[in-house]
Amino acid sequence: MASPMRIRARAEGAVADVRVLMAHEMETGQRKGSDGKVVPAWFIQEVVASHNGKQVMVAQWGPAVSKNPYLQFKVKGAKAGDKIAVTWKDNKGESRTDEAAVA
Amino acid sequence: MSMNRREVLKAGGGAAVYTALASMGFFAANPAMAAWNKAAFETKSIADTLKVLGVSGTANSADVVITSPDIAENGAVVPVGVASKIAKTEMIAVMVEKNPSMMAGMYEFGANAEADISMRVKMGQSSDVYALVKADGKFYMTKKEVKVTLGGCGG
Amino acid sequence: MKKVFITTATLVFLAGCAATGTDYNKMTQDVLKSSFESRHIATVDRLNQDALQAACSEAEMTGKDLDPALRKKLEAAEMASIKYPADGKFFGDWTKAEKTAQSGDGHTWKKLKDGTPNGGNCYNCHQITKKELSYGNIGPSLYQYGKLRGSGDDVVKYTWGKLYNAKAYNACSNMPRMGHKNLLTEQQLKDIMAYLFDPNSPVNKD
Amino acid sequence: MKKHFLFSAAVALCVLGSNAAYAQKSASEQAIDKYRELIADGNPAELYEMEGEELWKKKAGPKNASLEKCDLGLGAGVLKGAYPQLPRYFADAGQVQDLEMRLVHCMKTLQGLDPKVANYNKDDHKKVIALATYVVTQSKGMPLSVPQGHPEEQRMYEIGKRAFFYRAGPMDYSCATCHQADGQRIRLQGLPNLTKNEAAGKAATSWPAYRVSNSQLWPMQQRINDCYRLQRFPFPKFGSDVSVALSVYMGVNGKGVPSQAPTIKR
Repeated sequence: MASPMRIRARAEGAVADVRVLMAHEMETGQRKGSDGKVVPAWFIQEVVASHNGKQVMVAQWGPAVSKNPYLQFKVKGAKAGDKIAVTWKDNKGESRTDEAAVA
Repeated sequence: MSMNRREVLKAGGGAAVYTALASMGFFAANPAMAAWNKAAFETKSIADTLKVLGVSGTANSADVVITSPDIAENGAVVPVGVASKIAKTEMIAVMVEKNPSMMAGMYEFGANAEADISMRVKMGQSSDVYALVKADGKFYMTKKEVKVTLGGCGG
Repeated sequence: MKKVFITTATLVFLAGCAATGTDYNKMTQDVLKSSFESRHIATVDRLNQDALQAACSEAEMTGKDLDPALRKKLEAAEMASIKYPADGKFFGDWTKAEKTAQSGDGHTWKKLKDGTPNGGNCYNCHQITKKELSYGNIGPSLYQYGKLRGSGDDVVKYTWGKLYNAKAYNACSNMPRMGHKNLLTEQQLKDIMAYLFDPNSPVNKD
Repeated sequence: MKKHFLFSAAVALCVLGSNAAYAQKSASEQAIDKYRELIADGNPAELYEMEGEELWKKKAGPKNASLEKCDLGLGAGVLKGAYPQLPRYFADAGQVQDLEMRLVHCMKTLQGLDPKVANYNKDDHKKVIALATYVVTQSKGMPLSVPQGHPEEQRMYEIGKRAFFYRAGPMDYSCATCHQADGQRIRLQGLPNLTKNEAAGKAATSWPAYRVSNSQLWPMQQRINDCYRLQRFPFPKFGSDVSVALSVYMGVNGKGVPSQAPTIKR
């Protein structure tokens, strides 16, 4: 099962700054393992962010995103206590959703 | 805890956004299929990528800013931020010219998001990093060189 | 501020000396023996110091210079170890040297893939070419080595000796004894010599 | 608290002011500093910290117990301030233990587990790293104060100092080869002078650190282990006395420096 994300959201005036850390291998599919075989590609392809249930951003990622991805984005009009939710889905169909309150 | 994509879309009331995005050509038209734009992640040159995304021409803009180090100590983690001050920015794409899969990420923004993201990408070698921005139907592009060095000891 | 640091360091050393130093040395030996295990070619006998390693460890820990007579003796022994090329040719192929200079492979816990040569670790400590920005500074810059020094017989012979066994010239040098300890092959040393002296190599040309 | 921060700021200024190498930083070094600044936020170590908290609080093992009663030196279950006072002598174990060893000790005694920690960054060792990350996070900013009251602690310091300067192996390297002078680098990697207070303290409290070069979180023992690999020494076993002795040496040299771990590094 996928590990939880770390989401920190902080209101700075009228905008909330959101920083997300995700636990994921992000295998490119081009690397050889210790057994000499190519490690199959395994990476997050989509990230969806929402604010109080309303989508604010949808991202598509390729295998070039670093392992244990870090993402920062900004949400307009988000106040302290508002809910920021992030969902990722990888190329194996696995997904994970976590939520945090704006501080 | 984990939800599949469709549930999220339902829960978030995002179906309309999704359809809108699909019509923009960034997602596959068939919602039953993965929305991931495979073709855009398989291109081998900037020109090809623009073609796949249906971009006919781009303008330069000082309002698109790439934040990244001039030298990355390690290619496995290169911080790249892109911010667009152009009004009605709908999309930012981050590309690393010399990567085997040059498209690193594409971000679509709703009206309640600022066009300002940061991410971390892998870079196999020193390369130009491109930011492609779509705002009010027009495309803008800018680039910045990032040198990748070998960091520390051998062994 | 600097002064404060020096004082602290001195006190630390004095405290160490005041205690029964020999006992601690013995204890250290015992701790080292119980702490390590052999892996591949890096076997536990590597923990055994030769006379030079022991003398330099002691000098560095106490902050006292080597006794001049001991230094002379140690350096003479190292000098005697230097083997000059049997065919009298000091210079190999400079185009092969960059790879050796970049690489830090070898001599450790894992077997290298067949055909992978040991690396020289040169850039870890030295600036060598203008192009490689990622270089260390523990050793002096070698950029424009031949251009600055010429290629007279003396400097060529000295440079070979320095690569082969740097301790012959400075007993407690930080530089490994590349030839004497079989860290690099004679051919690799020759290639590096060419790199340092050839006017067309990036060391001198760029 | 305020006073404390003012003091560290003053120390930092003095160090910068007296360090000639700083003024001479090349464009490359400055660019690398910028890189480090950019990656400093969003340290994936935080993911391990969350995992470590779960492992700390979750009942496990034949004894079906959590680690919440683990005594890290300040009493059962006391986390805050424990890490900057490690390694220390533990009477119940009869030896000086660092954080990683102590966690294994608690897993054995409290939970009845026999964690397999011989393979660094694999199997159970990963759990130890997650736990260590959780523990160190509770002491961020607290001054390093490795105890020297017990004779065993003093003995480990003396052995650590000798091990630090011990040259051996085919390359004649000791720890001191890289870490006894100011302003030295391997490639572009700055090498802390571990004989000096500020640098030793920072180094002693930097681990676990997330290494971007291999996407692994490394605890102190693994850092020391890799130094020995590069020195071309044989392999230091998990929980080896040499590792603990070097940690004590660094920790005592770095007295008073605020704890930084977990950090992110090249």
